[in-house]
Amino acid sequence: MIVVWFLIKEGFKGLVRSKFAGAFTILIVWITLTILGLGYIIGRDTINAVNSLKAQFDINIFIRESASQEKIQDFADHLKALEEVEDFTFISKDKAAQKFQKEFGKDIYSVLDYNPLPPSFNLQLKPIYRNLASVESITSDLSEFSVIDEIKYKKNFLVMLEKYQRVILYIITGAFLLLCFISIILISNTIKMAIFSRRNTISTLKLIGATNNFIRAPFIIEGVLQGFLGASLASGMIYGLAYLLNNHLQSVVQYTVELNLPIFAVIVSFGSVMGLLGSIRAIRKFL
Amino acid sequence: MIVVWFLIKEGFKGLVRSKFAGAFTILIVWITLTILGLGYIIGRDTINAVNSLKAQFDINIFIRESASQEKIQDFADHLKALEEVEDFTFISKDKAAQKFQKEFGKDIYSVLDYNPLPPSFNLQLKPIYRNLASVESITSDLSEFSVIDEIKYKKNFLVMLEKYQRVILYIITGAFLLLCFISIILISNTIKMAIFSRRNTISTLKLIGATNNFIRAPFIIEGVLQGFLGASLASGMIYGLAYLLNNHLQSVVQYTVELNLPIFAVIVSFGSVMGLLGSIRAIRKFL
Amino acid sequence: MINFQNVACTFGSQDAGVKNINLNIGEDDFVFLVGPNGAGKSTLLRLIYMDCLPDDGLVQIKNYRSDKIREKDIPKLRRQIGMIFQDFKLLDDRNVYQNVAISLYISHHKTRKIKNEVHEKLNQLNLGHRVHYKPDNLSGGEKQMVAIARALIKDPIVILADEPTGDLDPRASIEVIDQLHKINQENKAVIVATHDYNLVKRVPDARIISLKDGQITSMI
Amino acid sequence: MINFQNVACTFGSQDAGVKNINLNIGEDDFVFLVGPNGAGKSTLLRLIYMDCLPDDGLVQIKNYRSDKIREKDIPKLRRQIGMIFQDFKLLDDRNVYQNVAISLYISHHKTRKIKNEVHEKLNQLNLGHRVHYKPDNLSGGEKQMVAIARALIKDPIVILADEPTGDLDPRASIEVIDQLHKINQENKAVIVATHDYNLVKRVPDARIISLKDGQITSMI
Ligand SMILES: Nc1ncnc2c1ncn2[C@@H]1O[C@H](COP(=O)(O)OP(=O)(O)OP(=O)(O)O)[C@@H](O)[C@H]1O
Ligand SMILES: Nc1ncnc2c1ncn2[C@@H]1O[C@H](COP(=O)(O)OP(=O)(O)OP(=O)(O)O)[C@@H](O)[C@H]1O
Ligand SMILES: [Mg+2]
Ligand SMILES: [Mg+2]
Repeated sequence: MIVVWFLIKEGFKGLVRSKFAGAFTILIVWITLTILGLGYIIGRDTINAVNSLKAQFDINIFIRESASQEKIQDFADHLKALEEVEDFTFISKDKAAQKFQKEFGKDIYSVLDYNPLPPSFNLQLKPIYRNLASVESITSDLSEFSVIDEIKYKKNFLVMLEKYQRVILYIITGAFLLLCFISIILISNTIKMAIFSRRNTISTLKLIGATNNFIRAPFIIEGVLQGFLGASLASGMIYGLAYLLNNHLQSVVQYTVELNLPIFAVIVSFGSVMGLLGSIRAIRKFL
Repeated sequence: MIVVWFLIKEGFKGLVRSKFAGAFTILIVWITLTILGLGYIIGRDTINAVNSLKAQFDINIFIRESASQEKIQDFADHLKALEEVEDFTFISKDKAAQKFQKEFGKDIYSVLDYNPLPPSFNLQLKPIYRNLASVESITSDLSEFSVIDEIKYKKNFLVMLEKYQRVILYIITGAFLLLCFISIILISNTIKMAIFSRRNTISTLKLIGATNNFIRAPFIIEGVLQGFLGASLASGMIYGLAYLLNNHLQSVVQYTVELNLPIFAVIVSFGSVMGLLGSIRAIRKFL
Repeated sequence: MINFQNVACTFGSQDAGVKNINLNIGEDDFVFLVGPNGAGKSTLLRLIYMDCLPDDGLVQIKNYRSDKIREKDIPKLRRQIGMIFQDFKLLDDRNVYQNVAISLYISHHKTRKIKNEVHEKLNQLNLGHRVHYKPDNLSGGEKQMVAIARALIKDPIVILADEPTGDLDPRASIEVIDQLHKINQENKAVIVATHDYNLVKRVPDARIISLKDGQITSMI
Repeated sequence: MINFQNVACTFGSQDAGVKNINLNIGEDDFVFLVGPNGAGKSTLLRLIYMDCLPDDGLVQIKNYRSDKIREKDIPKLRRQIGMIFQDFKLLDDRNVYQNVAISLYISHHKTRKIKNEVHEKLNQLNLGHRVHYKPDNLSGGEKQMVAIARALIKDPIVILADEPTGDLDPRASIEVIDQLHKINQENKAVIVATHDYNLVKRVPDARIISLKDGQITSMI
């Protein structure tokens, strides 16, 4: 017990003894995890932005002039029952006229004394069905209905979005994984470097009979502390940056960062675990 | 001269003597500059993507039914002369009918026996004028023309784009500058750390009468070499990644990275200069 | 207790280390290891605390055999040996007190006792006024004294002292050798590698082993 | 040539370093600095090569004055002094040859000459077979010899030797002291801090300066 207590104290003292090397480890963890955290937030928000763009995708279903009110109602009921449909609105002939006015700058009644525009449904699909395959199968199913004259949707928009969404998702995920990998490499090598600069201490301790565990314990405690401190600084930094953005730079960037506790918990745990594993791995090299 | 030659050789030998610390410096430069390079490319391409989105912005100018062919021609000439205009096309009544068919799924002639749609101009502005202020001033100027019935453009699209473009630009520039700053901190501290692990050599050299320049020169040469090697590895890595993406992952991400020599030249120079300045700064601490 | 059978340890070189060593040191022997520079004295001591293992032959200390010892038994062996290194091997980032105390923590002593013991030993070796100094701020002799204190404090079964008085003034040297002598009389083996024949004379009943070019040339 | 006027250098402590030092050493003096551990011998030498500057008083070596010397003149001074450090201060990442040669590069010798000179000096000091060894693989005495070689090779105007024979066997010690004596006879000052009275006896015409508790107690 007394030795355990001694080793814990040694771990804390190591923070000071390692001098520049220890401070450098903390700095590296700090910087790395700050980047990792910001990378995660930026990636998350970019993906969200793309998804909200995709939310603008809709399908227009034009109804035959001749369709009876009843048949239209039947069709609406069918739409309501569809698994894939998130929401839909009925655009009556009147509403279509308003839309015409917007698109072509003319009141249809000033040109004609009746309204030639057909009524239609505007349909939003659930996010997971907003892809070409689903849309095509749904529209081909719907076009069986006799009330329907024609179904229109922005196929190009969908194709483009699908393509870019995939690119963006791949790039962001790839970049994030790469960043994680690099962080791990960086932190563990920095710890190795810091321990390398004290290899004489290690070899002397071995020579005077210290067991590997006796030598290792303080270094590991020190590594965890460094990881913890670096990660805490990173959390503080991310919080600070987000606070700055949300409260003082709103007018400039008009972008709000949402933060929640789990992000910080993950960062601090990641830092500490990296400190733990990094120092275990590093010390093995010099034992 | 003999001493100069000796010091240069010492610089090269230092690469080996610094052992783990030197390899670590190279690793850090490598990783940092790879991230910096990829960051630059991603940032550049994102900005380009936003700009190409913005290229889709256009203005529709509806002409009065009553306007004479001549007046329309005059107006077209006016548009052609305008500084802000990049390109425009005339949409005749017939073309408008085709557009109607696309938008509303109906042949206008099947509804009416004449075409009530007005002719219009579709106008693209030069990129720098694709912002709300310019568009508003241009449209208000144009609306003076008597041939014009109404001018329509997607104001919301423009506003949104303008807002996001600014956000994206700020974020990318900010992130890139931050990355540069972090790289500098990281590289210079790593070099400091590597030199720190050889501070005994430095103090012994001082004690046996070496001048500061004598001590410094090999470290600086070593630093430049490390920076150069790390940057070369980073260049190779970026080239490799881009090659992989362009040649083998096309089917997955459908995104092509454009590389050119200046990028690599900048990376290698940056690495070498960082090695130079970093080692000058670091050695000063221990002299 | 310590037994060398035909031991060689030559670091892959023709003229380095030791060879053909046959040696038997009893539990209460006081041994002087003498010989010119590079004769192999330090190497012989390193073989005892198993910092190098023999290329050939067998070293046996109590029941630890160089051919069968497992990695994790080496610390156990070393904890029973008090070692004074020729180059001191002090821990630069710790002060004098900590340098000595760590020896006891490694052997699992009780904290309260550690504090008292360390201070007592440091006072006894005239280092009482240097307790909080880092090694870098000590004089050469003081450093050596700290190295000696670290070895003596842990109550080992054998003490290996490699040139323990090289930086000590004559009075301190005699004090150290007398202490080693006293420890030896408590039935602990002491092996001292030295060039100082005044020390050798000071312990009349000591065995003297002479080395030259890595081989034993005479043994009393 | 070397002049101390009322010098103190105490590292901010009551009982450390040296004080009240008045001393004059001529260009052809051979001086032994003796005294118990912690007396201040090394500190006095450090004052000469200006590794520490006096808190009080004035140290003057040739025309270098401790109160007026500029940072960039210190290397010039040190290049004229051959220093043998008590803890050797070899460069661990260089082999024996490089450790000695660097001394000449620092003094701007010609390369061809450097190679020959270094090998000659190493052979003379019986280190010929260790030219490519790193310090870590040398015996204690061999390390000390390398440190001596590095100081002697550069043809200085004064040699400061701090306990230069602590790890050497008696024959090597005598050889070293004889070499120092020879150098001294070429009108170069030599100052040797030592505990070994056999050495002192070996140079009958030497001055002996005794230090104790940081002060000079006797001077011949
Ligand atoms: N690790 C090593 N690798 C190669 N050679 C070595 C190594 N250690 C020692 N030697 C060589 O072996 C020889 C014996 O070394 P050792 O240190 O045992 O000598 P020693 O008797 O202690 O000498 P000294 O009195 O100078 O300390 C020396 O010539 C040395 O150069
Ligand atoms: N940098 C320092 N800071 C504080 N105290 C110091 C420092 N250097 C030396 N001392 C103290 O000053 C005293 C004189 O040291 P010095 O090294 O000059 O002794 P010395 O005569 O060379 O002894 P030795 O024979 O043991 O080498 C010692 O007690 C030492 O602890
Ligand atoms: Mg030895
Ligand atoms: Mg001294």
